[in-house]
Amino acid sequence: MSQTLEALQEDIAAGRLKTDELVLNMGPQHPSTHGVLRLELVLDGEAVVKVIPHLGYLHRCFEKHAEAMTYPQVIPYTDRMDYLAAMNNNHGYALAIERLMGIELPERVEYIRVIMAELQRIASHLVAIGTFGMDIGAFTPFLYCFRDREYILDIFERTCGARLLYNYMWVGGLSHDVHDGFEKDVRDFIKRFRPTIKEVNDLLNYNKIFIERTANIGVLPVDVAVSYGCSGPMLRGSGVDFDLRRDDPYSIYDRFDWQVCVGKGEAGTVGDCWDRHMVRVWEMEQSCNIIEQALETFPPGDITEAIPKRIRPPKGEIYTRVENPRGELGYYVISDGSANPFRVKARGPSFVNLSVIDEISRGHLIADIVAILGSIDIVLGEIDR
Amino acid sequence: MEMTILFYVFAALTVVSAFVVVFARSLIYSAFSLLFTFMGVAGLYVLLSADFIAVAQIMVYIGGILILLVFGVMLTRQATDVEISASTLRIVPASAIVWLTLATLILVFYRTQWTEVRVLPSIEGTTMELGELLMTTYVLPFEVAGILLLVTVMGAALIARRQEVSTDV
Amino acid sequence: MTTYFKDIYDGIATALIGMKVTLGHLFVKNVTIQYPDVKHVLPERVRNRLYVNMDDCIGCDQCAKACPVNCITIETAKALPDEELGETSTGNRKRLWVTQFDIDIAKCCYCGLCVFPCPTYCIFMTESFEFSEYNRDDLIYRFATLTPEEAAEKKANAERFKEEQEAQKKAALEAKKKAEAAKKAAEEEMKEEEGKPPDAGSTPDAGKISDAENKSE
Amino acid sequence: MFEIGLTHYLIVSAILFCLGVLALSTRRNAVLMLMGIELILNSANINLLAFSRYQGLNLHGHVLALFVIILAAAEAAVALAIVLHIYRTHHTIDADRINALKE
Amino acid sequence: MLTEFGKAFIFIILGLVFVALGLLVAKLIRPNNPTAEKLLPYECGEDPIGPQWMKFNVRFYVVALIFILFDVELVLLFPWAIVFQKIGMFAYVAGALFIVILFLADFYLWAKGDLEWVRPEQRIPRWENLVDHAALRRKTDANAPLPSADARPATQTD
Amino acid sequence: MNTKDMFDHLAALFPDLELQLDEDVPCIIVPPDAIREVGLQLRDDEQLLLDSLMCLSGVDFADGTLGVVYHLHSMLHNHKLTVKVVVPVENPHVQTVERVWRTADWHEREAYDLIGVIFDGHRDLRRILNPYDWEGHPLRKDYEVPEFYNGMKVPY
Amino acid sequence: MESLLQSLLGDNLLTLVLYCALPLVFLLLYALLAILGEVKISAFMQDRLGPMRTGPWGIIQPLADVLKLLQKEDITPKDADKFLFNLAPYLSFMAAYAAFAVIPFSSQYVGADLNLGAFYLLAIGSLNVAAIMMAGWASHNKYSLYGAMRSVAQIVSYEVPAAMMLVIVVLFVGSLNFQDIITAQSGPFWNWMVFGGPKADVELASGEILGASWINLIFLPLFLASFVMYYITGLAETNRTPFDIPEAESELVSGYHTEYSGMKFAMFFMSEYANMFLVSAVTAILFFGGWNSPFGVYLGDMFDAQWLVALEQFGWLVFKGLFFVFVIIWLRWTLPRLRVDQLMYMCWKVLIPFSFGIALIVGFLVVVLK
Amino acid sequence: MGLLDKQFDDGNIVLTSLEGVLNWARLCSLWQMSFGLACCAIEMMAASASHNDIMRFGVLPRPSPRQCDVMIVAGTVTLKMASRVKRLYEQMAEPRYVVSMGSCSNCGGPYWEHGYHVLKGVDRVVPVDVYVPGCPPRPEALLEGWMRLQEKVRDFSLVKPQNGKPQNGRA
Ligand code: SF4
Ligand code: SF4
Ligand code: SF4
Repeated sequence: MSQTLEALQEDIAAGRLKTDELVLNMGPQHPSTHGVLRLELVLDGEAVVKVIPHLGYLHRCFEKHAEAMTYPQVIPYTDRMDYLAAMNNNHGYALAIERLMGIELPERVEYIRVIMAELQRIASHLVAIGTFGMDIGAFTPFLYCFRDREYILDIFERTCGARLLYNYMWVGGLSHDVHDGFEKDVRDFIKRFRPTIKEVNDLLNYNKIFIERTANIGVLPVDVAVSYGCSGPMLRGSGVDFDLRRDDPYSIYDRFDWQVCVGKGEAGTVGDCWDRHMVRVWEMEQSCNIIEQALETFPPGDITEAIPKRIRPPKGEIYTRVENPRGELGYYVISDGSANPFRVKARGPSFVNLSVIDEISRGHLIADIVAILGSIDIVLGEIDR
Repeated sequence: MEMTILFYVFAALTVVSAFVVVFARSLIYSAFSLLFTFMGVAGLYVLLSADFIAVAQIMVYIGGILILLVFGVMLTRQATDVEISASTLRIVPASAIVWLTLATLILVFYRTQWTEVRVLPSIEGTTMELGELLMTTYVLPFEVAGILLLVTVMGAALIARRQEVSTDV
Repeated sequence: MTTYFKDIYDGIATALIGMKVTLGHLFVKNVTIQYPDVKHVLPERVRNRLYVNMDDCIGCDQCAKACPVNCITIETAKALPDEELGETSTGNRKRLWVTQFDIDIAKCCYCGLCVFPCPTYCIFMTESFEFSEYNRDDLIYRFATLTPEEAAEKKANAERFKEEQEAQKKAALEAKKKAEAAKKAAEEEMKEEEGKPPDAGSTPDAGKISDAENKSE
Repeated sequence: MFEIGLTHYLIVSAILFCLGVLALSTRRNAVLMLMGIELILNSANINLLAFSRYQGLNLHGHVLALFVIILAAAEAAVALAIVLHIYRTHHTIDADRINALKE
Repeated sequence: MLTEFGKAFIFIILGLVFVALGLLVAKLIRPNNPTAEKLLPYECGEDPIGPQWMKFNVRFYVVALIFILFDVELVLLFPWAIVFQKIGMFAYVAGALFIVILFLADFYLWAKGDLEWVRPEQRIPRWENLVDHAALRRKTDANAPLPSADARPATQTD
Repeated sequence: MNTKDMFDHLAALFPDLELQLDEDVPCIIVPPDAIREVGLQLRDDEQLLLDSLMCLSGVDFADGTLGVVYHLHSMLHNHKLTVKVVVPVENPHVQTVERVWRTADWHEREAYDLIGVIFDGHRDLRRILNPYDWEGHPLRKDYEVPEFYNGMKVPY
Repeated sequence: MESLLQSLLGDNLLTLVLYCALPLVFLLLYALLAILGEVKISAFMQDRLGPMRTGPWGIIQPLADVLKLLQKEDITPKDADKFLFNLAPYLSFMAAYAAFAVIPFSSQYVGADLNLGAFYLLAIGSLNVAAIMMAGWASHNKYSLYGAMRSVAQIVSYEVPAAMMLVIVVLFVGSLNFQDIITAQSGPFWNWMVFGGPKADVELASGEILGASWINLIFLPLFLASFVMYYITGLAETNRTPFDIPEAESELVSGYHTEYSGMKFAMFFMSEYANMFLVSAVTAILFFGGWNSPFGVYLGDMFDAQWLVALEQFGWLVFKGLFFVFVIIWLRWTLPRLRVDQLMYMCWKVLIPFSFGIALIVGFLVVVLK
Repeated sequence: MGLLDKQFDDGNIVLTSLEGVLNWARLCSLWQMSFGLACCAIEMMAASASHNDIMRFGVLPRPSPRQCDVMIVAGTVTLKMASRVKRLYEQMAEPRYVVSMGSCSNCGGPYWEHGYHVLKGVDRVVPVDVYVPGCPPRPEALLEGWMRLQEKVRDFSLVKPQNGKPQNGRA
């Protein structure tokens, strides 16, 4: 919960705030705010009394752009929302429009989408894990994570030509079929990648210092998480067994056998930073499982057959959500029957997850704020849109 | 010869920085110039062949007391007392008395015929002998000092703790 | 008490495990690609700087319409009936002079949306990504092959032709009222093909014309 | 003046002592007063060591000086703890103001 | 010649001279172009809020306070350490006593919590509503019966 | 439960309120000054238990009305509901649900920032994405981009 | 060494200054090497290459860095306390360099052969504390001040266990002089402190080694533990990972030197690296026999060339020192960092009690066994 | 007034070789301010990660602008952020350089038309030395831009320019 200045003054008047408290700025240029977030920390000594997030330093007017574009043209902009998980963003948007238009997708498209989405999830989690380690002061795991992420990007690049922002999943299909040797590339990657998980576990996740820094920090109880609408690893870290891929199934996730990872409080309390972090680590393995299963039954086919010539959804509205690496990404699309969407609202998981930071960081030290922020794993592009 | 020069260097360092300590406008300047006073005094100790005491001086005064003083200055700093309020009223009589004392002292020192018994400490340095003295003649004070410090730790911690309880909650 | 010692033990043990990992990497071959000397092999689908093969461009403006960022500016002038522009390699007949074809590569978001609708496959993404500039204006790529004078001329021609036709039309209108409806429809069709009417206000920047050629090595 | 003798040290220590006293008597900031005390203790130590060097006090002077240092540290610790205490309760460490507050 | 301390003194002077030289050379080369904005304190690009002065964390102070006493004790331990072999058991006992006293001091501080960093009570936020958390956690077990209504926590509205 | 059932349930609970059911979308339309009451009921009712507000969006319907759309979900029952509030553009006051679902706090700030819906009772209704001194509500259909902001030219 | 210089230049002040400036030369070279080492080692540990384009394999990168820093503008922020802001780097480097006075680089070279070398080292370290405080205060920046306070509290706290480790070694050797401490460990490497201290001179063939060494076997774990602890305190005193919270990028931007730029920053940088070597060298001196060759013999002895012996000894010390510097770097790129309260916990509740315990035991054993 | 503040009317051998050495040192040790704004920042990170390793060029990321030489503006500069970018630039010690990475900071990129809250090019607030195109530029593209910047630094001259072009590295 953020507070206005008046509220602060109110607090002072009520004696809750001692006048000699200090306001420290973290960001917008700060190594650990993961971009251009600004946190105003009200400190008492080293302890945090209040965290006041200031957003909008990366407000790029996505929703305005969406209204000015035709339906396919919006897709590159969805890429740029959560730029660490561009595939998943595409996926959600394409899904929304497809549902609005009632398009049935070919099998192969669904398979490719799932594989790509899961690869992207791994890539995104790798960044999250690496930067979290960096926040705690370990630089090396970050580079190991980035190294492996690079292999995923190579696969993406071979398939669709771009490294970061793909514009790959189109309404009704994909921009390209996968490249030759895709299956082998992915298998190779997974083979190469599994040991890295162990390595990062050794180097970082089970390191005593790391555990000390993250266990019992920023505990997010279930009720708060639900009320704040937290989702993804944030919610699962608190022990809630909820994953949209299973509980609100889309695409073909219901065909695969995998597990929803939840925080168990192994190192401290359920819902602390360590749990959130580890949920990501475990999810990477689950993603590998999904990908492997998908590759087993990878069907042939044409990926462009369902792409409509003209994309003009009928008048109507829809809210679809998909499980992004960061949580529930929802698109609320209103169509007025024209070629441009009437309104697109994106409900970004980071936006919602970040709103809880004030609740869970009070009473912690500055160093813990860094840990908490890192464990929320925000992407500013999606928060500010 | 070198001794003479060094003596004047250290003496000057000591006296000048001590002046700054007393007359500096800002408290933090006083505190930091105390650093140089202590260093000068340590230098004088060395010239007096008290090597152990000199090093102890640096360690305790600079490493400990000075830091504590600086922390104290920071802790109690308020927007208003960057400039220290010195009651001007008192300066005149006080300094008059002090300067008078100083003059008297210096006069006395000059007048006194000191019989200089120069006992140069051994080349080995003083630490060994000091240790022996501590372990023999002064063993009781040595232990008492230990107890004293224990009590001080307890006392200081107690005072510091108590006020925390009284104001923080 | 046991936790106290266990914590100390864990601290030391896990630190040693970590040290083992990093020490091991000291002897692992590094993955660095030494960029200017060694280059990453780019896959064929790679999406970097756009290139337009002007020989094939029919000036249909499809690419500019598809572009979400509007960074393609195309201006065309209708060719005179007696001018033969030739055919594209895909066999489409060219009917328009492309007087201006600018891509502001600085604005482009490399989405590739412009590539798909092109009927002659003449706009495509190349492998070249190394084109940093000291000056932002150098990032505007002008693909039109005509010199400014030529372009002006073509435009004037088209203008004149249009006027003539208009005049003809008027005359015809007066003369033949019968076929009015049919003729008008035909006329309309013509206009539509013409695309945007040429904007006389903007003339292409002189001296930049051949840049695009020079740059795409 | 070239041969440095006892007198020189004594004079330095006298000046230091007087400056300490001056700090004590004119400045009313508790921390600064503490600094004054440190100056005085230092001057005393100079004397002790000077005497042990020139007056045959020998290493006993050193031991004494050592204890003085110890005492100074203990004194500083306690005094600053008290200063802290006063500051937290009175929000000032000006001796005059504290007196005024007491009344 | 100077004593060994004299040499140490030369080291000190040399250290100063080196810095002075370095800065001098830099001064000869470097540009100097202060502007108002450049001279503002750095605060992540924001306008500095409030006083640059912060409330000082008392814990640092207490640490210094405790340290100074340990420091002094260490000063006393050094002479002891070099002579005790000469004197033997008696000296050992004297010194050991001293160390034990130190031990006690440390232990006292430990027991009394003076060494704990001030960590204000970590407030675990609560936002009660009717969600049954236990059920949420057990959700995978589809057959688990929902808890009855009265088992739920009280509603908090505002 | 589908939307129809929920509507019936709510209509029975709040006979005084003019709840409407929009069969097309489908959603329940709630008067702006009752949303909080209804929201509490939606959240806490045994059968509804819509404890999670997935999304709250402000919409400019371009016909002189603004709307706020609430997408609700129940973690336990795993059902969803869409609730709408429609207000005239001249007087865009809606009750806040910030204290019903905490996540509404930022969402409402965003709707206020971009669309200009004013949420009565919100404790901290500031702009969230645009700078605090920004003028206008950019997602209104009639929004015009300012020429300058703080001395910086805005258009290209 | 001194006599050599004297014979060359005569017995005057210049000789002495030159004599004292030798470590400065070494320090400069070392700093260049260490900076390069830091980036290169970290790079290799992370599957990278590190600087490659400045000279072959980037070996003159540090030189370029230094030259670049010379050209950087020197900013003194408006609100900063100009005098103290400028003074702090002087003090910081001075403290670092003054400590080098007592480091014996060989049996024939030690800057100032103080009888209370170990004690002097501790004391001079506190000047650094004052410098950091000064820098933090004078910068008038929140991050700086926070960084400085943390740094000071950290260094000051860890001084206690560090001093206790010194006391332990001194207890055993009975002298504060570093040369004495090293000489006591002379002979092959099993005489080093970390392996339980000097063994009685037993002929290898006589089979009495075991008999004479059981004492050392008792000491071995004690000294091993003290070595580890001393090294940990050393890390803390140099603000290196995992104790780098004063400079923690992710929290405090760059700690007390946030506002420093150009050459002044370089000076802090230098003194940090100097302190790193200092800690490593002292570790080597206290526990790893200082300049003693691990084999107990010197090439120079064979040729009867004292200068060669001196050089060898210098080489061994530097080698050992650099090895420990390497370990510091290695640790830095391996471990995450502790939080400020955990740091204090570690110091006051782990290291200090342990060090007291070890001191008591070692003292007892020394009295009983020797 | 240091040497770098001065401008000489004509150079001599000493000056040019000194200048050469100084320029070399500067270009080999361009320390980067770790400062990412948006998607491009990820590619900037990728450029310093193992595969591309920008450190090969002697780049060291420093968190404080006081110790940096180059600011890489990687990402979308919004109006809210623009003043901060400007301030950070101002707070860097001279000589300082700016690399604009990606379409957004070059000219607003994909947001140039409808982005009411996007600054259309960072060159409106700070002087840019090198524009790296791309959205996002590949890490290699950033490296190439970096080399262009190095060339620019190499050409810096203490001798008064004849053609009146402004000197780089100065505001
Ligand atoms: S790649 Fe995308 S942004 Fe670039 S010109 Fe083509 S359509 Fe436009
Ligand atoms: S779509 Fe192709 S042919 Fe048409 S204008 Fe563009 S480049 Fe030319
Ligand atoms: S240029 Fe492209 S990749 Fe870079 S910040 Fe802008 S939108 Fe993102």
